[in-house]
Amino acid sequence: MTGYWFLDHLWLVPLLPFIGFIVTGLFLGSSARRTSAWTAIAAVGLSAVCGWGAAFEYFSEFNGEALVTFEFPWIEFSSSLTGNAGILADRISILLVLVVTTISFLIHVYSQGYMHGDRGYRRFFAFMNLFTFSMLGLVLSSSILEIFVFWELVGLSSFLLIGFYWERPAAVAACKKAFIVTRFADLGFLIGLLVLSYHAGSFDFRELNSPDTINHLAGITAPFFGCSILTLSALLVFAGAAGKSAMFPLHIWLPDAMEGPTPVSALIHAATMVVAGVYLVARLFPMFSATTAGIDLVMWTGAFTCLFAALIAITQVDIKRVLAFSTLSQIGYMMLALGVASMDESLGYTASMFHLTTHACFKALLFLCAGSVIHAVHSNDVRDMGGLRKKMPITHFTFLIACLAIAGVPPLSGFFSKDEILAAALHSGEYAVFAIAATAAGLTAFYMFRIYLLTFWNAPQDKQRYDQAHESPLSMTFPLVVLAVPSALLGIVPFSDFVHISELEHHATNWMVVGVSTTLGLCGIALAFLFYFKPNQWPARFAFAFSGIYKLVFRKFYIDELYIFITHKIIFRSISRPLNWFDRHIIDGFMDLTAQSARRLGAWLRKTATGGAQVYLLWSIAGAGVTMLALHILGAGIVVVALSGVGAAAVTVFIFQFTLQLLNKSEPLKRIEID
Amino acid sequence: MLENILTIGNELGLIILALTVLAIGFLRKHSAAGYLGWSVAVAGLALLSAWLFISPAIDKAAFGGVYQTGPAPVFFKQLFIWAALLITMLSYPGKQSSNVLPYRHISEYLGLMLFSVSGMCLLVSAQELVMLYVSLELITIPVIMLVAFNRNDPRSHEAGMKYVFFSALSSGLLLYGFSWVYGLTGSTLLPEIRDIIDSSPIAVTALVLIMAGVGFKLAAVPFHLWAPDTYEGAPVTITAFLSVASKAAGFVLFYKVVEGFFVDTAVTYITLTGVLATLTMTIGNLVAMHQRNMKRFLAYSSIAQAGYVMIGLSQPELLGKTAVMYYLLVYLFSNLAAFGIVTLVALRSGREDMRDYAGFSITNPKLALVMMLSMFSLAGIPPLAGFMGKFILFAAAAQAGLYWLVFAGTVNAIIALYYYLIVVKWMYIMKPENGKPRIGPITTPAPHAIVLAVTTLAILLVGILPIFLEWAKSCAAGGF
Amino acid sequence: MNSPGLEHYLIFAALLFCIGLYGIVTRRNLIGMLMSVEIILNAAALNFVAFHRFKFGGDVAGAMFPLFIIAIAAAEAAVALAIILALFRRKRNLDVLSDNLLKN
Amino acid sequence: METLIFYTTAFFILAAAGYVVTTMNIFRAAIGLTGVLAGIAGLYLLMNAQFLSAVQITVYVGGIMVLIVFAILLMPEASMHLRRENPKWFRFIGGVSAALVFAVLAYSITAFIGAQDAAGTSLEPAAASIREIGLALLSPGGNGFVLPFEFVSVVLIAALIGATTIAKRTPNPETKEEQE
Repeated sequence: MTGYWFLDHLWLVPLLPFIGFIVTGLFLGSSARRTSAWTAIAAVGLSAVCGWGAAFEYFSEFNGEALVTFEFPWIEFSSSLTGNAGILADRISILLVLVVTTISFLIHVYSQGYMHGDRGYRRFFAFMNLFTFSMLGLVLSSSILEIFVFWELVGLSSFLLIGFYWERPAAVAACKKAFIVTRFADLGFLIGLLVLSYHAGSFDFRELNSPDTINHLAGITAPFFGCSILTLSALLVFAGAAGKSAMFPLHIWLPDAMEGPTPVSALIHAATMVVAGVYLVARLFPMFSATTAGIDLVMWTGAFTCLFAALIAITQVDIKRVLAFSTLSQIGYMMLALGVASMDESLGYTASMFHLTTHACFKALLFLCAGSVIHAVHSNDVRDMGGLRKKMPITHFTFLIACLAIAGVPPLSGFFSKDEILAAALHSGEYAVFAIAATAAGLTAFYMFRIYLLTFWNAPQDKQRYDQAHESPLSMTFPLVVLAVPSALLGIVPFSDFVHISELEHHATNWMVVGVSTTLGLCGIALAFLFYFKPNQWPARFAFAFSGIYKLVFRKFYIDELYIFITHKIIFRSISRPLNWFDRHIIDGFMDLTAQSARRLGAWLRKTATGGAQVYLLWSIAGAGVTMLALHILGAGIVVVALSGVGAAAVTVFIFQFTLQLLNKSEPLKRIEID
Repeated sequence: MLENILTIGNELGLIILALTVLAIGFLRKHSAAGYLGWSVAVAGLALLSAWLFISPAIDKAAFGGVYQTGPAPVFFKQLFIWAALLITMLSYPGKQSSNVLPYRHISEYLGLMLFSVSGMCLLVSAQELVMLYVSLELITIPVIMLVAFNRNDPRSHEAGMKYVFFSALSSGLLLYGFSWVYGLTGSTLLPEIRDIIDSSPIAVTALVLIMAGVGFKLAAVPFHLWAPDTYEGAPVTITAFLSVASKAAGFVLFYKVVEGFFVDTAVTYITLTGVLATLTMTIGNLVAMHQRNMKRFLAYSSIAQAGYVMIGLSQPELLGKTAVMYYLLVYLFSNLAAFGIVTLVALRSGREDMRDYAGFSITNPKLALVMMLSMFSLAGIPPLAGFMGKFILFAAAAQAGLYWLVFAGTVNAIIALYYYLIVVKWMYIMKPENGKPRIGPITTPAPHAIVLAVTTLAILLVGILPIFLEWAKSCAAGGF
Repeated sequence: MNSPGLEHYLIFAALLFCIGLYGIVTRRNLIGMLMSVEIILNAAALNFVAFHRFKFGGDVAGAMFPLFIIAIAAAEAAVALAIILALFRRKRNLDVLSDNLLKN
Repeated sequence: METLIFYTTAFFILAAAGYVVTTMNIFRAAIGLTGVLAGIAGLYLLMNAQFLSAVQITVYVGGIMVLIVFAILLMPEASMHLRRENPKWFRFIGGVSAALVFAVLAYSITAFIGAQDAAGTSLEPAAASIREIGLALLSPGGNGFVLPFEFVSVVLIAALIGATTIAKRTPNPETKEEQE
């Protein structure tokens, strides 16, 4: 109990959207469209009010303390290990509450107009409230077990929302892909969580982050790989974080997730859920920073994804996919920033959280603008747009602000947060990372202005679409204008005074960083203007001259193809098919290893044994006999090696077969064309 | 003597209930006899469950120690009685005659099921090999006949045939193993055997023989092959009974004769159970992916689920036992919700194929929602009950340092997620051929509706409310 | 020749047990399979009696177990034969492998 | 003398059992099984278990065997001659599995007996009298078997009810199946 109303009632923040979900989802009929929308909006709006109230109280009175304002024992494993569920208020959780509630509220308002006339209107708002609830639960979780539950719950609501247009096969494939790829990553998280909590003797974040626990964990050697328990669990937990935040190579689900409605992309796949991985690393930052391998992995994964995704973004023609790759790249920035930070030199930590906040604003804004454009021209393809600035002035203006912000043009918000990251990278002495980040900054400016110019300038490409285009209704433009304000001005807030993990030294502004990043950004913008301001031959000529590289980049470095090659050609032919055959024949019939050819064997098996009770009996008796013999002659050790080898092989084979199925069902690659 | 008889009141009650229901069956000429028998069974089971609740769960022996009750036995008895109660309600004799369920002989059907449940209750309390054997047969023999009960379906007899030979072979192996246990220890009392038995070669042989016998009951690989055929051919409610109650009884048997006897041969024991768990869940999951008959699909799914539970068996500490018991509780509700839907659909439309479920969410949105929840719970999606169950199982294995087993379990959970989503896909996404769903709107009779409501509530709440885990844990602490 | 001891009976029972196992997987006739099951059960019963006779004479359980085995074998045989009879009415033969409806 | 009886009976039983699992005539197999069961009753006598021996003869040979023979006679056209046998490879694998199990069992038994001899445990030849068996069967104490004894009766009732329900001839199964 803190004695402050909003902090004491912080549990209201997640609870309100949950009530909204229950009401809209269960109690309102599908005909109550208007009521359901306003219920949902009111629930999130009230939650935002509570969030802001709590933030005001927290930052004015408790700056720095980690408060648990509500807690109850949930699972008692043993007398020494109890899983509590609670509400944790500290700097970053309050920050994230602000970001999530505010942006979620604006996007709810926007959706009220955007989803107008959609069949699943009520369902949409119910799911959006469910998501908001889960996300708020995630950021406010006080224990790692609780965060895992909400972690899966945001995955589930993301699954439901990506597959919102379930009539479309692509949407179905995408939602399954997203769900299952992230679940794969969560496997690491779950094991990491078990290892961590068992050895630390607690699930509570305050315990896990305490120096004593960290030292204790660092002192235990893991049973395999020879590293410490601390490193092992950090790596495993990071696998989960990388999956949710779509870090390379687990990024494959995010671009496909754009099949969901645009407000969903804005809320879940740009502003909130995808940064959960960053949040998790930040949440366990003391733990991560204590292990070199863990923090380096965070840094290099972030840096690589940052550059890799920016390169791909250049070539995409679907406006939402460009934004998706841009999101990947920006989250890479945040990871990178965490990776270069340490407990002594925590500028990167602050920078990461700062970038998370500004990015949430301008990326949500970009998506909402894109949604507004898509709403107007009924196409995702930038080649169908062009010249829209006169038709859609508000959208155009807000999109421009967001583009300038993400490109890092001073004095907009993105400039400050990105500079802080670059400065942190430079200070930490990781010059290669600095170079990558700076390059990516230039690329960002280029591809953002590329789609900006192609959409709003250039010549109208499709006369018919151009003619029917019009500005969106007030419910959609209002959130755009509101979001444009923080996108432009957030940089002025003295962010590091609010969010930091250890006392920051105040560096003098590093003019070198400012110069480099601004120059690169402006160069990128200039190049984009050169190519795309008016229809011209430059891009085609450029693409022609570098066609090999261009194609390579366009096809996303052939990653999908590589997966297909490995899975389809190698795995399927030589491993999966026999496995399938095994399922169909051996389990049911009986195998004869001495048969001359597979064909004869198949025909022969059909004749002799199909569904026969005796074959089953024989199989069982032989199994028992072999087990007995093996236990006696070889001893238990060898049996475990042999049998678990068989099991592991089966599991591995299955994973590949399964990946293959996923890829076969996901959308085929887009046309290779030059815009 | 009177005290002895009062102690076994639970089993006696079940037997008297079974005989009453059978006696009502003699009034077959009256049209209401079926309803009467059914109502008596439901009321009786509910009373027995309530009685178990109010009677204090304390260690109590009868008949000179061959019969023992206590917290853990009461937990399992409650589990069996709940399963029987829910399945009896699912077997509600509706107005129309159906060829899916044997309603013409509802009294025999319910009577046999109650006999089987009494055997399960006896098994939990048995502390002696002869009694264990007798109770095992009391479980199995009625179930064999229930599997073969549906005279209108030729598959039913074939399923019964497969089941009878497998159970005969399994009890043969088990008995032969028992004879060696007796030869090693000179006693048939379980506590004495536990103290005496060592890890000589013949004990290892006996371990494998007994494990084979128990493996049949659990449908553990490689003794699982009967399960899919039997599950598919049996009347659908009996499939539910087999996959929930009979399987739980298998775990009790495991604790009594495998864990109880051989846990000291530690390496062999952990190795065997761990490997068996891995193989069982992997093979169950891999084959389940290819199934399109709902009953067969649920059969392989329940093989895989048993594999998960066996993870808990390889951790002989308290947490392992808690995890097993808690998971069985979770599994009871999750699986019965799925079977409730499948029963209802099979009963009303005669459809068992997964492909027939295309468009199910349009014609029956509520039933589809329940089915989806149960699939998600079986797949282990938080915060549904199934997730918490799996989490505790994995935590138990991690505590024992069996990280490879945790890994195998989590990988399998993802595989499972994939095929449970296939069902959801058919219900929610696939368009029916000709645009007309094969399964029309289904009116749910009150007993079915109650079962579905109860199981759905349990799926939603068992994982979240700490009380259920507490209960499982306090019961597990008592031991068998 | 020394007089038959425990080991003779045990080995003999093991042989009988394995003959039963062999029978249950090779007899295609359902009744034949049932007979093999009876052989297996008898092997187990014999083991009990042998242990009782040669090792634990004071403990009556060894002599008791076979009684229960016999009683339950009777029940099992009755059930199995009922199912076999019902199956026979449909298939008109007793071949375990013919006309399987349940497979894959 | 005892040795001679043992070996003769054992050989006879094994031969009869082998005949049961290999003969092509199911009726002869039933006779073989009767021989096996009777032979085992003889072994029980040899081990001083007279009561068990009597039960074996009355219940097994007099009850179960009669049931089996009845069943065979009820289904004459399909059961007298087994036209089809399992293919050779199948029988071979069955034989190998059984032999494997026997090998392991024999090894274990040898080890068991060896350990016994090494420990010097004296084997006390003894057997329970009919009186002891009867008392134990109805005694409710720790060494008694009254509980399983009573529950066996439940098993028998269940088997009885179930078997009659299943084996009962349906009014007209053929037409019923066609109606489906």
